[in-house]
Amino acid sequence: MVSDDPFFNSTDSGSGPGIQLDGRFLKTTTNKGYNKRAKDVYVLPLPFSLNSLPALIPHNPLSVFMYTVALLSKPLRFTTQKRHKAYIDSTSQGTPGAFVPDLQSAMELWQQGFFGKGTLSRSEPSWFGRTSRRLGLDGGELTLEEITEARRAKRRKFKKEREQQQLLELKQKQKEGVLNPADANLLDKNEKKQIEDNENNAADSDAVVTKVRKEDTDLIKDGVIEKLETLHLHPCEAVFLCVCLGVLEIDGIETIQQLLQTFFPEDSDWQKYVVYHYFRSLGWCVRDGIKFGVDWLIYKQGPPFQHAEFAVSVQPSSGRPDWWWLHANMRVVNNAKKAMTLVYVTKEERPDYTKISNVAAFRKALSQYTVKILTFSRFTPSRCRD
Amino acid sequence: MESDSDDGGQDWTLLGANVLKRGEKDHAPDGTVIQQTQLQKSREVMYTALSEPVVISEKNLVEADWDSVRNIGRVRKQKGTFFMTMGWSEHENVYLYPEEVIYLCQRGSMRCYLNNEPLSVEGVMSICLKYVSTEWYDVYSNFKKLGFIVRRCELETRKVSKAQVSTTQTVPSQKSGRKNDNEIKKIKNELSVYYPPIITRIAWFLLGSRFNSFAWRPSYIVYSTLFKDLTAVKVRQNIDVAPQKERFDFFVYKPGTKFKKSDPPEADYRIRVVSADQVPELNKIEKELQIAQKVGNFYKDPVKRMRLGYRTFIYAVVDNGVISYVKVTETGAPSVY
Amino acid sequence: MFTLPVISGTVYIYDVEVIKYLREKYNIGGVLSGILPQYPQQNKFGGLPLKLSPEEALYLLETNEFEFFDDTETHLDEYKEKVDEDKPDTKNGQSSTTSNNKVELAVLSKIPKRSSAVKLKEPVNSRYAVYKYLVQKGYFVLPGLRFGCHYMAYPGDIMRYHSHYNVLGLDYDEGIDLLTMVSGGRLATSVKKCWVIGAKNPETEETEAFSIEWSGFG
Amino acid sequence: MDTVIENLVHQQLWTDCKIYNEDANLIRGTPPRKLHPEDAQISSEYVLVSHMRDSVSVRGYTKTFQSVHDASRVVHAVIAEDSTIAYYIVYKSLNPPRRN
Repeated sequence: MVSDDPFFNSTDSGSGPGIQLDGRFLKTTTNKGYNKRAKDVYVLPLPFSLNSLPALIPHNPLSVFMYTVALLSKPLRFTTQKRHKAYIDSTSQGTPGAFVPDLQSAMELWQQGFFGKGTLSRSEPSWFGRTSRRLGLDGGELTLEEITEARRAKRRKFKKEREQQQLLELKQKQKEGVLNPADANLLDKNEKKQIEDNENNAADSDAVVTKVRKEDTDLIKDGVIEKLETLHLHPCEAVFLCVCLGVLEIDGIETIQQLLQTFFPEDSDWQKYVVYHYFRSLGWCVRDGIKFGVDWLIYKQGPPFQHAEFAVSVQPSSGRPDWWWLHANMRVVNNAKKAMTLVYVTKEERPDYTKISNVAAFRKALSQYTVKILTFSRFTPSRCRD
Repeated sequence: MESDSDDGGQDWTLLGANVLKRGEKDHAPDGTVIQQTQLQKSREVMYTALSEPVVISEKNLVEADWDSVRNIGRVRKQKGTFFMTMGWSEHENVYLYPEEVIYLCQRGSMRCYLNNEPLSVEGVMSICLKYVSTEWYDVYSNFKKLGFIVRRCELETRKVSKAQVSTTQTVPSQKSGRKNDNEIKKIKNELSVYYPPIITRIAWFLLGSRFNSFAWRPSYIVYSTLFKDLTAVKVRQNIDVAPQKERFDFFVYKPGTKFKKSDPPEADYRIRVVSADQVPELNKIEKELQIAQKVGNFYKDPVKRMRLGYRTFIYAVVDNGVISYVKVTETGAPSVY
Repeated sequence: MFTLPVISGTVYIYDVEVIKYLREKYNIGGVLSGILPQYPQQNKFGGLPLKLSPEEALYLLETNEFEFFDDTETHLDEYKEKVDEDKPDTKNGQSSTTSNNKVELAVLSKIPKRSSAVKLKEPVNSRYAVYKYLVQKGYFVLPGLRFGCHYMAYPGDIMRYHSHYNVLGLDYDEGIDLLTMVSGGRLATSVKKCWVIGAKNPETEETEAFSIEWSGFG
Repeated sequence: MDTVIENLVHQQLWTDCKIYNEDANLIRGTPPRKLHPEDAQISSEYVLVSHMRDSVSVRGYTKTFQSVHDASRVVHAVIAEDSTIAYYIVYKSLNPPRRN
């Protein structure tokens, strides 16, 4: 079931260490290796650096002295944080949020707390490397998308082989004269399909990766691929980075009020942010849940480390979802070993943005909101008898 | 595939064999004789099984009278093991709720009389289902068929408060009471509304407009401090209303439970029967949570702790005779740092 | 013409011949809600009576082949009459059954009196149109709550075939949240079914349906 | 729609993608492989674009299919707030699920 689910290749589960890869690819990223690498790359939980202390060696008095001095003086010294730059795309039809064009900034925001999403990738911005490799311009490590594609190709191959096997069996039956009408029908269909498949072989999946299209040549200018991809920040991510961490500047946005009006026009947008902020402030990693039909996915650390543990749907305090919807979601989410979680925001209206003139006011407004967290899971009496 | 194991379409040719074994189903009808024969065979087994008359020896038969004033059944003479877990005693009589009457009659274990005339199963249902809803009966009999002990909560109301107190004590943490207290405090912290320390609040007041982020300190040495400064939204605390007017519909006990009607143990599951149209509103759910089962949650791992939650109960959602059980758990997110 | 008993708006059928007829002629399976006395300790195989959903009952009503009567009234009347006949026995408290060693319990009541004005539970309007659409196309239809939909549609008898569709019955203009489409489509595809939304077009009175599956990319 | 075209071309590797009907939010383009295993060959497809905030209705789909009168299916692209695009295939009336 698990390996058969087409969605198990999605961002969330596919990128985790638990992915079931086929031998060849597995070697480059075994579970342990992947985790180790992940630990090296994704050191910071937020794009916010700490004041580090010198090493403490207890039996060396000098070290102890230096440590103490540092400990006492550091908190008083200012650490300036790197400020990333983003813009709002006013031309695209209503894609909310902000875009970070600078590749370095994009990588840092992704690696330090998993903010944003490559506009042409499933998560981490990897389009440039992927495309370069596809067009034979560069090498490097395989990306998530490529691994997934390889697995899908393998499954297609497996299916084709199985079809062939079925065909052989049917032919055998035909020889023995025990073919029933349905089988005969199937045999006919299969044979036709085989012929078609052979004809279409040129266009088949495995071939597609190496084919260069007109669309591709348009991209190459002076032998270099145009950098098409940017990092897209969800409105909630943008506000969190801007207001709470102060590490993001958005072109054309001067005040918090303006920011909130742009990004959270509806009560429901604000409610989503309340929940986002709740989990982020407790150190959890929060990412968009669209792949699972929910608002947020909650990770303990982040996508490279483990699967999301909770799939969160944000509900207004008067929310009454219907049971059908809830059951569909429970199944989707439980199949991926996540808990279906409804987070009720206990006050519905968004605050009056015109009164939020500074960070303190923003915090005050935010602390007026509380949440109630309920998980829903299917219970099967016959499996809970002892 | 998980999907078909409980979707209601059983292949009746498996009846009596190994019920757990799953039938091989086909993708779609293809007009072949083989499929037709197979289908006809399955159907015949079903029709035959349904047509078999319910026969029981007179010796084991329980008899009861329908009390059409109180709309309950009065047992004539207690027989067999049913009454260890069913019904209740009152003035030396044993009484049964309508769902219990239907269940025993459908099962072929009891005959019910109305004005001294024996009722057929159809007669029993036609009378009893006036006093309990079909959903109510479906849930009751579903658990009974699986061997669970099912009690209406109103029977056990007096015992509830006592049982609830004991939950916190039966938690398998015997190391030390002190640690236990700490853990409870920790959980309470997760639930309580966050009030930043006074110095922080003064700093925000003075510097709030000058520092353009929640990270107001000049620098941080550890992330936990930063996360603490980011905190603004908290879990709403439960308003613990004392009077327990609310009660669940059924208490359910696992099949092996040593059960005594006069002193029922803590139920394994608390069940509320609801119809399939909409999930109850939050304030209704919160009321249920107040009388829900408390969970002794002492996991260190934040994920495990959040998964297990603090209290839990079960909604039995009934959609035209198909029951879906949904476990609701209240929880809060512990800090990861 | 068949006459079917109704208790509190729900149709319960005790006659195996009727069950057979409904299944084989109308593709209506109902739900076996009772206990199979031969195997009382399981819930995979149900026993009599067979319970019909409001959709199924209304569909049968529309065929003009079925009539419905109030089962409770019938029974109460029947026993009232009996009591009137032999009053002295009332307080005796002893059964008047013959003391055979074995007794049959599931004796059906005598031919019931028809009471014409019996109220059936009504199905949700928008859903019923879609239910009818499926049944008329020859599908077996089961309630789909556990699978997150209104109906599950089987291409043939549910005891032999897997279901093909998870169906939602909507109003023609009823908006479905796209997140709902994501989970519905995703769920159906992962168990090799199609997610279907259907509604009756109020202008043409025709029911329209669309099947949705995950694309396999993206 | 530009977002979806860009995504189809550069992430999903479709070809010849262009706007087919601006008012109906429809794009036309050719995928790199067959969309359904039982297709005879790769053919050009219609892509309906919506945002996560929109909703679908049976009337809406009926309208969409009226704009692509010759087709029995449409690819539905849904743009999420985080700019993920999810693609679904919508068929007119009942379309049996894939066997494998």
